[in-house]
Amino acid sequence: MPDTDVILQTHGLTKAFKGFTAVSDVSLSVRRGSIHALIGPNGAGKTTCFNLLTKFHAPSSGSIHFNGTDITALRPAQIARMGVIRSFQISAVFPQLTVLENVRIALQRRLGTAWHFWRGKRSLSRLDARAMELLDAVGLAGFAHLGTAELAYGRKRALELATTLATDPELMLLDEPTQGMGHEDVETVTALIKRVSAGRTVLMVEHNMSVVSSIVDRITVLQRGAVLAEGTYDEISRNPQVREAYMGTTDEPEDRRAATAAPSAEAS
Amino acid sequence: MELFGVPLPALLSQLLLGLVNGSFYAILSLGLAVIFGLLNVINFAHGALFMLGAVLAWMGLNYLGLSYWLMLVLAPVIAGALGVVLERTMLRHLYRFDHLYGLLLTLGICLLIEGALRSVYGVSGLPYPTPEALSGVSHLGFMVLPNYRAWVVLASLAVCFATWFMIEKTRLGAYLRAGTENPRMVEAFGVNVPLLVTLTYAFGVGLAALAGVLAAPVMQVSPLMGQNLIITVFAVVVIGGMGSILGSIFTGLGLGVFEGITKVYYPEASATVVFVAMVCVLLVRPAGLFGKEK
Amino acid sequence: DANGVKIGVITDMSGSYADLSGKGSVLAAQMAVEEFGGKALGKPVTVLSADHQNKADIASSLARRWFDTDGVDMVIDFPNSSTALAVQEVARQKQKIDIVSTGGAMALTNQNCSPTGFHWAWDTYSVSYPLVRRLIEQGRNSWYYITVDYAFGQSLEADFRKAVDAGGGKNVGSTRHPLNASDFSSPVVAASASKAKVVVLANAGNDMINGVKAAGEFGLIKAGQTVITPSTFITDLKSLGLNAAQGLTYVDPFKLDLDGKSKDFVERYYKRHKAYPTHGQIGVYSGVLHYLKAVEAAKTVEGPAVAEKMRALPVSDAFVRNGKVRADGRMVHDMYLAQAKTPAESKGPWDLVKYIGTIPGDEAFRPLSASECPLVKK
Amino acid sequence: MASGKRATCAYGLLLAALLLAPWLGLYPVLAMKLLCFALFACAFNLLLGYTGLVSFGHAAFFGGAAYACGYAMKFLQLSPELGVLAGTAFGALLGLVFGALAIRRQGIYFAMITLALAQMFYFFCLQTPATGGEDGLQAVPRGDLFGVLPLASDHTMYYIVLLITAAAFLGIMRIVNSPFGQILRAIKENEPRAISLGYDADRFKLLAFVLSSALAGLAGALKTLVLGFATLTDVHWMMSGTVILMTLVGGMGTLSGPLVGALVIVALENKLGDAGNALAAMTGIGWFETLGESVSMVTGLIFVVCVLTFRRGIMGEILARWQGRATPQPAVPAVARAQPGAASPGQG
Amino acid sequence: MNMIASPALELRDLHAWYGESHILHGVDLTVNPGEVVTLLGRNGAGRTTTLRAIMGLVGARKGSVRVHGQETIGMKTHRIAPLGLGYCPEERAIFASLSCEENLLLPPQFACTPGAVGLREPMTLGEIYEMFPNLHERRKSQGTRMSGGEQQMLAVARILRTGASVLLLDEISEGLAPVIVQKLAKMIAMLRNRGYTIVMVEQNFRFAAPLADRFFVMEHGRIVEAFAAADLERKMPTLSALLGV
Ligand SMILES: Nc1ncnc2c1ncn2[C@@H]1O[C@H](COP(=O)(O)OP(=O)(O)OP(=O)(O)O)[C@@H](O)[C@H]1O
Ligand SMILES: Nc1ncnc2c1ncn2[C@@H]1O[C@H](COP(=O)(O)OP(=O)(O)OP(=O)(O)O)[C@@H](O)[C@H]1O
Ligand SMILES: [Mg+2]
Ligand SMILES: [Mg+2]
Repeated sequence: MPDTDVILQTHGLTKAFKGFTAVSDVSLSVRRGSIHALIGPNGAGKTTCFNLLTKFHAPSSGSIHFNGTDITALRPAQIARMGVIRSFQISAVFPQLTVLENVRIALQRRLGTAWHFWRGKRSLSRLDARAMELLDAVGLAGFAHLGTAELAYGRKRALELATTLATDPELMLLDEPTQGMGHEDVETVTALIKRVSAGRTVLMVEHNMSVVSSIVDRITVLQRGAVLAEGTYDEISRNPQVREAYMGTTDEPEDRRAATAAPSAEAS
Repeated sequence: MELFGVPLPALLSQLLLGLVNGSFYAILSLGLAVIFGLLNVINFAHGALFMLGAVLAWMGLNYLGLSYWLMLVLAPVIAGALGVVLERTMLRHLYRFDHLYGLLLTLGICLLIEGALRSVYGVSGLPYPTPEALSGVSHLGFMVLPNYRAWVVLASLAVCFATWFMIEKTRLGAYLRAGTENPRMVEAFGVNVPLLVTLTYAFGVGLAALAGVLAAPVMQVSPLMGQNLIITVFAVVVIGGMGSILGSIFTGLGLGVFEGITKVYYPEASATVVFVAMVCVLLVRPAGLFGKEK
Repeated sequence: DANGVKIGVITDMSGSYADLSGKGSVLAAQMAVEEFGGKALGKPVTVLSADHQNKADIASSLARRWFDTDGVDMVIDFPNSSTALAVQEVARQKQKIDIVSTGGAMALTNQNCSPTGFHWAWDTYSVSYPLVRRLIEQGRNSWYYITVDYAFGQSLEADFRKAVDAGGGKNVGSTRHPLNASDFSSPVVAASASKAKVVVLANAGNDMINGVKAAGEFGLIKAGQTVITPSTFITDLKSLGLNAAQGLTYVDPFKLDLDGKSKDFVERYYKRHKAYPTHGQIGVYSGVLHYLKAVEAAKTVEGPAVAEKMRALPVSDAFVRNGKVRADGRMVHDMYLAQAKTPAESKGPWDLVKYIGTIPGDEAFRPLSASECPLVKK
Repeated sequence: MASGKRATCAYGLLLAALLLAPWLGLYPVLAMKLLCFALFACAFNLLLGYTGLVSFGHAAFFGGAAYACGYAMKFLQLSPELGVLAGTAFGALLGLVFGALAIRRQGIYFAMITLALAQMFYFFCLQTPATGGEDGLQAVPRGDLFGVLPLASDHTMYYIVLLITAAAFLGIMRIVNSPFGQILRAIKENEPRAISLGYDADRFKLLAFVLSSALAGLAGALKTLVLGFATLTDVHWMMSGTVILMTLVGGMGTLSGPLVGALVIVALENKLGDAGNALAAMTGIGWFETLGESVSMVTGLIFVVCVLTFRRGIMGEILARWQGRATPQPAVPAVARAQPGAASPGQG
Repeated sequence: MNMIASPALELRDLHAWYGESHILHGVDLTVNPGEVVTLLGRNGAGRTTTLRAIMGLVGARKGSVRVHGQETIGMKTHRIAPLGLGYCPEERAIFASLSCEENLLLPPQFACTPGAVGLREPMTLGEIYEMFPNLHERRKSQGTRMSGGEQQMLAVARILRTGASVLLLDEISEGLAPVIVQKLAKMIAMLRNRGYTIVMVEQNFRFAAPLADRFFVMEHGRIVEAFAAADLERKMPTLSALLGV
């Protein structure tokens, strides 16, 4: 396949923490415009992978290419400015700011005045319209002026998504976007992800197999830090190794539901 | 024989003297490291407690006629008891908050202890004689070394090693290390972690007081004696890597020697050399020489 | 003034100089007032006191407020040179009298001299030059310095070096150490290795004390080296203990047993303070007494007029006999070559010093001809 | 601050009071000193309250600038405005150096590194001849502002200082509410998230640090101009401790807290003796007379009491009452004790 | 063991809070000695919190928790375990700075005083290594350098050494390869045969189903369903409604 189709490519990505290898020799390639999922048992190294891709951790070895350029040496914020924006496994918002301000923080970057310490706050109000649009898209328009700390967990995740969208990322990295949500919310967010993925690429970690099976184009399975398998949902769910390591060895018709219930989403 | 323009004996003798200083650094930074490790508190009062140890030794001798050797045991115990009180009544209430508050509280305690002793004993200091048994000098060929200073090095090495052994090699030490990582879980195993925390603080404080007694015969016993030492010791702790036991011991001794070398070649810088070393280390290893990254 | 003459003692009550000035200075001022009869110009004399915490800003704002709103006419003591210089500036602006007793900075009567500012007990010149001359005469002609590494120590060492050069002696080396160093073994070992006949501890306070202790520990004096501690107060000897201090040589501005008057003062002072007066403290006494005499003579408390009388009148009291105040504000008086006694020689807890010579005032202080004070070059 | 009207009102009243102060018998030099320290505390609080960084080395900027200003005016014969500018620039420069070294570490590590750096600077000031060592840099002339307006009069000086501090205070308010300030708040609340949105947190913090040190420098330079000297006290670590105390007492992270804190602490340093004497006279207990000699003990006591009982500080408490906020929201403690295991940065 | 004197564990109207948030709203639960029970429920139902509340690891708790008849609600955390409780937390809590063996030796053994109910002869290191040969192999390696499965075994083995008779196991099968899960299942069965009382929290119904004597289902901080293993078949529809199993 032509190189331009690959938006993100890693070669031999490895991360060792004091001798413990959390990610080992992962070579990943994410196609432009696709929704790509990273799955695997707890502690498989999914979040660590995200941390490496966004340079929150420095890789022990290996390289990362984004749009053909080597970004292995860049700082996290630089990577973000190139259009790779991540969300966090545990909801990451700015709790003491209002909902609107949360989104505005993300929008502010394009204004180019982030360093202007002499300018008034009012100069930011022209971002409000766009911020409201985004909030509307995730169904939070009614909460715009509420303190973020007061939001319910599911709404915080929605807000996080809106904030991520506000930066207009080319590649979105979502770490368990539906974790901690009720059934209805899961469906809404799944639909939302599907909707916003138009024109972008999404790489997501997800334990919820119904979400994975419904929107994901391609799946990479990690186990003990290494790639175990890669393919479409159907390929993956038939792969005996994956079934042994992750989805379980139960009978065919049950496996989806079992997988849905099995792994706890609770992080450490 | 000369080395870079300095006669070798002079260099050797300064190195040896540096080691004596390093011993004090090592005990003090060890105490700080132990306290920081388990309580996450930077004990700003450490210098004041060091001074308290020395003053206690003086009080013991002058009011009760207690010998140096007795005070070497008693002073740390008394200071440790004070540590228990401080931890139980004050520090304990701050663990929930930012670590900064521990630093500020102990700074306040430091000012209180120093102020109180100053109003009683003034500042010009109290004389404390070298204990009889250690008063002579040894001729080492390249220098005369007062026996007392040799004793300081030996005693502090012994104390440091014993502490290291206790923390790295014993059951109690395992509780301590586990408690640093996850105190609640250790408690769930049935270990009385709050008590452990109290005792750890008391132990760290006791170490400071012990250093104080060791220092009494060589430094003037005065309420201000800890004030300037402590910030240097902070730098030692930062260089060693905060909370690292072995790091604080080696860095303490090493920096003492390093300072000794500086005194030979460029004495003007001897006050700042520790801080310069700190900056250099931080540039290369932000977590300190023996520290763990985040 | 309606409320009579007010004298303010600005001193260090809680810091490093508290023992050699502090409350003892306040007492000395009160004793001077009592001796003067408690009244000047027919009105009562009051003594105020305050702690400057060794901070120049506190000392100067205190002095300012005292001058401006509390009607204080004169301020005295200042053990710390930065506070002394800061207050001298304020006093100059307000045309009030300031007398520095415990502090020793040369600048006070040199480039920073003031028409209403006086320097009473000692200064760094007076404890170095005369001493060098005496010792070189005795054949102690090679000198080594252990110097605290800031202005005070540096200028002290420089003074000594010049004096040694002038007297035909030899400077064989020096070691610098930081302020409030806890360890003096290295400089002392270096000094011992230098085999110099005289080792000067060009430092003060706790540094000096720790230096002396180390010198004793490493056997300098036993090996025949003369250890000089220029800035020695009697409280330093007390806290060192004679075991460590014995044989120290220095210049003392005050001879405790000069005559009956001095002895009597010391005795009365001891009864009230439980300690002998340092030369800084008795300097406060002497300064206050002289000031009051000048006020009486001038028949006013106006600073310039009083200052003129202070310069005109001779100084004579329990502290000094034949003192005189020079144009630059320096009070010139005899100084004494002193040595710490051995424990065997000492007959009481405060019997610490023996005097081994007298340095006439004119020889003790820097000649006016060398002064940079603008008041002199008229 | 939500209750904007009331706050504006309060600040207006404060300004009016300050404008009239010299005519109401407030001693101008003391008032000026107070303003300088208030500015210093505000500068410190800009860093602490809005980035959560605790610098234990701010004395270096304050004192360094005080020396720089004094040196420029006394030895280079610069005019006051240039002297103050030189001081401010020096503070900023020193801040850049310190910040670049320290900003990579956080919390208590940051505090200790800044402390050690400041101590290094202290020894430098002690040893270099330019500062006059223990004597300090004395008799710095006030000079003529812009070469025309003589500042010798305390009243003229007072209004100039008031003008500058008020402007600086407004500046701080502006910084806090600027687009930059918004990013700072975001970084303080959730640094990994801010980074993931493309903001180089370290650089933002560094700029905040430099701004804070420049303002601390401004305060130090003004102090030299007002009092006419700069001494080692200004660079001693206790000065850093004092400014922390001011902020702590006043209320961290509140705009007005440092003003109140500075007032309390300066008054304490200057008036404790009087207060002690008054108490002694009132109660007849002679012990109170010695209070004036125990400033450092009283300071220590305030530290202990503040930390143990009212961590929000005076203004923090008042504001909390006003706004009826139920949940305490201390400025610094972003988190309680770090949960073990949850420390991986990706999950902040 | 201790005859029917009193239940091994008895919760009455247990409430628990994390800071401001009220998580448990009156949990009632009785576990008899020698029984294996399983707490089921969706994510966030409060099962972990129930176990933590038993150990006194929550912010605040109210109600009654009796261990072998002894009320513990007012006790400090470190006094609870010696009554014979062993808690294996969800996150395993293996200590990074300790080696495998040090981890194993970490929890103090409770003095098996004659009168003490609820305690049993602690397992020796030898017995444990016999049961988990993997641990013996890796006994010198750093705690966190072991694989997830090994860590999980270590976490369970660790509490067996103390002499506790009531084991609280939180999601021990979580994130483990099925092979290891099967091993753990065997281990639980064996412990049951040895007379241990076990409270398991499980998402993995398939793992828990064959092991437990009784099941409890939690929702929103309450027990909403309780039934014995015999009723399992009959209850399946309810369960799938409650859990989506
Ligand atoms: N900062 C760190 N230091 C040491 N080990 C770490 C660190 N961060 C993660 N690990 C370890 O790396 C492994 C992989 O963790 P990671 O968070 O990537 O798992 P995950 O696949 O995201 O799991 P989950 O599904 O539970 O979120 C785990 O064993 C974890 O303990
Ligand atoms: N430390 C905490 N502080 C505040 N809330 C918490 C804390 N721990 C858990 N909670 C909340 O308590 C509720 C119950 O959590 P608990 O961990 O008991 O659930 P669980 O049934 O064990 O689910 P899981 O499958 O996620 O393990 C959840 O809503 C969770 O968000
Ligand atoms: Mg994860
Ligand atoms: Mg759980």
